[in-house]
Amino acid sequence: MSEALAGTEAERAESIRMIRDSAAAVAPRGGDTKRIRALRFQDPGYDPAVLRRMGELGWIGLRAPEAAGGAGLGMGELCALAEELGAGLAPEPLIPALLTATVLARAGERELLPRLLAGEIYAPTAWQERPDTLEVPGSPDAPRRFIPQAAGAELFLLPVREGGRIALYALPRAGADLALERTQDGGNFGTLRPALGEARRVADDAGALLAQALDEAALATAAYLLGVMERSFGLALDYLKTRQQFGRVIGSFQALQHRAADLRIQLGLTRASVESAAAALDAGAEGAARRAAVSRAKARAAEASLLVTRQVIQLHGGIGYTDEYDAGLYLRKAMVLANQFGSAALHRRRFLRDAPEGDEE
Amino acid sequence: MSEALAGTEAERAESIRMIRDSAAAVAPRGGDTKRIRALRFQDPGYDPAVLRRMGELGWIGLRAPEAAGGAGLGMGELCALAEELGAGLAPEPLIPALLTATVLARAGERELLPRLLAGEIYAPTAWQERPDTLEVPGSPDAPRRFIPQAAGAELFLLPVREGGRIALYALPRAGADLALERTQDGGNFGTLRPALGEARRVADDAGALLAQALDEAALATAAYLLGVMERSFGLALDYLKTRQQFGRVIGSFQALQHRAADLRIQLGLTRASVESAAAALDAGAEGAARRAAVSRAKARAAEASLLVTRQVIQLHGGIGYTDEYDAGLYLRKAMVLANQFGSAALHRRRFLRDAPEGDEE
Amino acid sequence: MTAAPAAPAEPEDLNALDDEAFRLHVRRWIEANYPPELRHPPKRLHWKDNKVWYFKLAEKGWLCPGWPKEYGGMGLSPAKQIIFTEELERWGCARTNDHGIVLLGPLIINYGTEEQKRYFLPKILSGEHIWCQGYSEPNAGSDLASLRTEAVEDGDHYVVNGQKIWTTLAQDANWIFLLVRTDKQAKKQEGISFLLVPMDTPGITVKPIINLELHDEFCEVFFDNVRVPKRNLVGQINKGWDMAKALLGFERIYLGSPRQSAYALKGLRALAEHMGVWEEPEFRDRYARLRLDLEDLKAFYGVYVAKLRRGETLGPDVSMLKICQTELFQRIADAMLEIAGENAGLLGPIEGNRDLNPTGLYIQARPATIYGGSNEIQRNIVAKNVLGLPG
Amino acid sequence: MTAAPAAPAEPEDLNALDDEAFRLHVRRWIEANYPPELRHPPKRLHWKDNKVWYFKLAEKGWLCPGWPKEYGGMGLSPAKQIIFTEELERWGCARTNDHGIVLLGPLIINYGTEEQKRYFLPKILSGEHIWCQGYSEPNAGSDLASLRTEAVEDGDHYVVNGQKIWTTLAQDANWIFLLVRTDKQAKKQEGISFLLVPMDTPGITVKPIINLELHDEFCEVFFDNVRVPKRNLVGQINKGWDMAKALLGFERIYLGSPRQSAYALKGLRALAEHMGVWEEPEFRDRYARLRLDLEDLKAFYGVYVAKLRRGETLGPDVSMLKICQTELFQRIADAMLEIAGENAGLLGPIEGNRDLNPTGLYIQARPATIYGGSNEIQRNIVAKNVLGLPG
Repeated sequence: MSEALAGTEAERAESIRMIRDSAAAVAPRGGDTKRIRALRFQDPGYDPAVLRRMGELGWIGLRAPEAAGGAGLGMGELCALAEELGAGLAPEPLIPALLTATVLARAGERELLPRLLAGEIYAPTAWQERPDTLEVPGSPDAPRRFIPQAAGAELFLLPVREGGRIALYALPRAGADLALERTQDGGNFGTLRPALGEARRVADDAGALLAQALDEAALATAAYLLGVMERSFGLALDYLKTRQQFGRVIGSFQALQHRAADLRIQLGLTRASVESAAAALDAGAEGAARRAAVSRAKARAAEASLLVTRQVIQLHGGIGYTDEYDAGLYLRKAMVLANQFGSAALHRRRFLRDAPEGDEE
Repeated sequence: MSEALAGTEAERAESIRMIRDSAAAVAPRGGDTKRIRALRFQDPGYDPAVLRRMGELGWIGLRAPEAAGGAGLGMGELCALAEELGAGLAPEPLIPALLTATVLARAGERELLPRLLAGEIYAPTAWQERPDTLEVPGSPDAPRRFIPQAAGAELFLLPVREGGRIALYALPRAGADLALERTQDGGNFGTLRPALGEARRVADDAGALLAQALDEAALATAAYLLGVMERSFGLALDYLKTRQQFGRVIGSFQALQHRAADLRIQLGLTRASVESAAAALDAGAEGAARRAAVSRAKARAAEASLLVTRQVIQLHGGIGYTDEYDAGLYLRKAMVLANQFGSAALHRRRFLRDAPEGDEE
Repeated sequence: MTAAPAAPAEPEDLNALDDEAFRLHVRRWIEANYPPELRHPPKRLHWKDNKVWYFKLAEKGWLCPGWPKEYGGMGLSPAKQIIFTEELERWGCARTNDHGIVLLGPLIINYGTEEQKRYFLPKILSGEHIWCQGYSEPNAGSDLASLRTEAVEDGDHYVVNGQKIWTTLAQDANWIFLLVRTDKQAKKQEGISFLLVPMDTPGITVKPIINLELHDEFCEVFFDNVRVPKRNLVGQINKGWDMAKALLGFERIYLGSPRQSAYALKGLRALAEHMGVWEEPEFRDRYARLRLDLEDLKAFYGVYVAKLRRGETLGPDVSMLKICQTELFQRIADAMLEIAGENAGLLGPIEGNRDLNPTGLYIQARPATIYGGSNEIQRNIVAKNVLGLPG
Repeated sequence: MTAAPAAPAEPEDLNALDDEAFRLHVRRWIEANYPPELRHPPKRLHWKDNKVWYFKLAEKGWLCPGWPKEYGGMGLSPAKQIIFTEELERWGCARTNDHGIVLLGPLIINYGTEEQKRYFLPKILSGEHIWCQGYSEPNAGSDLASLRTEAVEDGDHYVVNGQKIWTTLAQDANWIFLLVRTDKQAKKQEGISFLLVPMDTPGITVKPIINLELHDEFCEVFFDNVRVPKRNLVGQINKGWDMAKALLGFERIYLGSPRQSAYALKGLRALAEHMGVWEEPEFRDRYARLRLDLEDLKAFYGVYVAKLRRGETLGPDVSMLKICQTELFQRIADAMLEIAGENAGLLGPIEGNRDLNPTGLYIQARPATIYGGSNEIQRNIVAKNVLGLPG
């Protein structure tokens, strides 16, 4: 997983272009907010048929090795896909589904995997015991929190520390002690009180695999946020070009122009950050360098996406504050994802710890 | 010193107005940069005759009790005076001279005091052993640093810890081990290696008085910076109203208008902060509340003065970067004073430690 | 300031009390009478929920602090009005449906006919008339020159056609006061008049707008050949905007009141403690900056309060307060979101605890820089009317 | 990247080396040949101080990386030119008096006559002609439309009158290339021509400007009836600005090079260690933000380098790099000043240590957002030419 992907620069670029094209078919860029709105604030918060379609397209297995039935593609492809889904605000929990599938595939599990890859079963990994962390204590009985779109889960993957290792258990939703809370974007978080008696062990030693996959999920989330920012900004740009005030198009006011320029710069920095981090991982970066690349991108995307989505409200004025207008959908999505898989503060700290210092970094 | 000043609100306002008027005669607001320039980068860095004139006007003894030959005025008056001097960029070390005079007057010293109050002798207090501190360790032999305009000193007041107390010694300049460094504003800092053999003890237990006077100096410095900011901003405002580009007065460009508005807000906040702190001290605030008020004002003035003076350079474009133009004089003065008597970071920390929390603060 | 001692008798003249005594007197009554379950409502309350408080105030005679006594108001000085408001804010009292009290009442008192005064003022005091304000339009938010809703003379009526938007709590109101265009030839803010219209007049449609708080605080109001008797015109024809503007001045200082930011900062502290970052030095530095900003905002606000106390009128520089206050409020809310971890995605408060509601506050803070004249407009005002920069 | 191994023979074609090999090759030579006492000069050097380096580059044949080989240049690809520049910056090499190399040479190569090429190019390569650039004027900084220095025909000469400003190192130069107005009727950037003028022509006066670094890097140059032979016109008359602009494009990426900020960040770290705040969490969070900004700037810069490498031309969006780089540089310098305590007031470095020079850097950082097109102008460009906003 930390080995460099094969292929020339041009071949990689073509592969990434293809994944973007296929994404557009399922989640058109900002084009289907009617679907998004129809799914909000009711269970499961997304369309299971669309998640299955994502499975059919090979997206859930995008990072799983080909030998395990996955596509064996790189972070470049995953980030491109996540960005497109973000631009389309797709509420389907692709990143959590992919996290579970990737870990199981790399751990050699083959029994559940086919149905997970196909999107037939949504099985989020219930790893998180407190907010704003990337660590997996694996306590046998601590509640697992912030499980994305848990209302649609059929199964939970449960990491449990056994001796020095993290084992993985599969726990069926049925009968599980699960509490749901609504999220700003209309989806939900689950809190699961584990009951290992009902669970089945599916992997013995997956701690390192899980840590690695969590980092990949963090980077994919950064890419998703990049898509969110871009469409949100696009909305504002359209508005600036059409809305009239004081007899002029408001986009001709220099103060708004400069603010728009600053937001555009944040988009440029975020894209450069995410894409260079993905390229570093695909080039085989390991250990501290890998973590630093991910943290850099996630820290940027978290801050920039909140900044851009809220500035977009401001650039719209009153209408931006109505629920009917789409600007709020992007704001809410950024609120849900900015701190998922680590807040900007967490990633800044981790970056400073892990990033190499000096002239040649 | 921590007792409330007498007088109604209107009487205080009138007293403050009078001190402003008398200041204008000695240091006209931004009106005499020729004098300022002539004194730069040569010793002693200011005009001793002007310091004597300040003494004659009662400014050095402004905070000294009337019984000691001082004026016994409040921090409101001192801040108004310091603000005017800042607006006029006066290089004379009034605040350090006043610091020494105030401490000695309050400590009951009467021998040196008359000449200090008259401005005949400049005797800065050499209290500082490391950068960015308000603490007075009083080590007998540690070098005393950052002594303002030390090139003009005839005498140094030296705090020395003896047992649990801070005693004060007067050390003649002649023969003292003094090194001078030029400062950005054309003045100088001295580093003094104390030699107590040459010194004479002038007070026994002045630790608390000194701490209190250092706080007053910090607040006066904030007021001086307020004056610096105001004149600097005034320069930019004039420029914005006259300079043409692209066939328009540049002050009509909205991005510059909004930036000017933001700087004006910083001026408003700084003035409110300094004046309310002075009023709190004059109303008898003590201990933690007194320190918090001072720290609030100094933190604001330090940050805002650096921000304003550098933004003023930017608003001018190329000409702002020439030494011939006055904008640089304000920038350099802010550089010298922003961190004197504590940086913004130091004062933020102290504020958080000392300020009361809660609804009624 | 200490806790209030036992209640003395109601003083004859509240204006005669010194400020501290007045403050304590008001505080005591509010604490004793305000419905506890309505403290710090996360959203603007509808009439059905806040009328109990409206009637309590009315019964006490404290509904209209700014109105002269002869019209049933408290006749308070501006300084005392500010204290009164500060005390309401301090206790987290809900705003009532107060457009009749704050805006229409003073307008009628200043510009209305005797008949209008006699008819309308008592009905505001009794709660019989609940007013809403029809100023903003879809293409005239911060730009009144573009006002398009028009009133055309037809005998002893005006016929009104057009649309208003951002009409606060229009669904609760039974009357609306309107700015309408009565002269299409006039330029800029000229040719605008001030009309009073019962909401049950045929041709009026109210459509609530769901905002980002998922709340229907604002409405669109449509006018389709709505006939309004000419006697419902207030003041001179074509001078409506001048009157309306004259009354906005005093309102502006409220938009700069530090109380909203102070409340938010308490929330930030509570959240930081909950999240376990309260003792972290990175957080403390950020918190210190926000607290210092708040304290300086209080001092800055104090400058304007002192002006009012001295009987001075407030100039355009009061716009600076609004900018400071609203942007500080947002920065505090932003900080809350950033330290909240995954809770930043919750629709409701953390663990159902209303004091731990980062997302509610984050969303609530958004419009602060938009309403009451956007901060872009406020900065234009500072640049042009305070700094004298050209057009 | 690792240290350079033992030096191989000079390769025939530097363009044929892969990027890494090229970089190491250049680095090795620079490290072996650059005068150590000139590393990271705090101010722009004058000719008397930097000519030793100019001649070393000339002797090696590396003076003009971008010129075609046939004219004595290195003929490097854009990608390799960037690496070459990065290596110079990495080692802290002083900029030479390079206006002839960077700006005039390419202009003559593209637009000059054969005679001009034969006469001027060799004299740049030999160091005989040291050029300065006369574009800016007191009332035409970022606004070339207002250019007023005029050239009037008089037989086979032009007669030049007017004034240039911000002319870098004019006191060191013996030639100046000028933009002059040759058609007063023409609008905007039309009617401007490009002239080459020996500095010793009668009527030219050079007046150095002392800047805030107390350094005379820039000059004013006055022209009083200066007679210039017509053969010194480059390109078509009245088309001077088009030519000059065409050459600015490639320069713009250098203004966005992260090296300046990287160097400043090292200085911040050294200062933080000296001041004892390096381990303080408040400082570390701030430092982490600046480092992340730097790393993302590097990635952003990499996007544009990759474009050049693919042979694409850079659009107006490269303005974003300049904004990012210069403002990051300033934020780092600001942070240095803020943690420096009273040292923030020193005229020189702390304890004479050139690596601890917060005030030098703070002042040096000021013009970064002004020169090369102020950041206000850059934001206008982004708004209009990248985002397509009107007006």
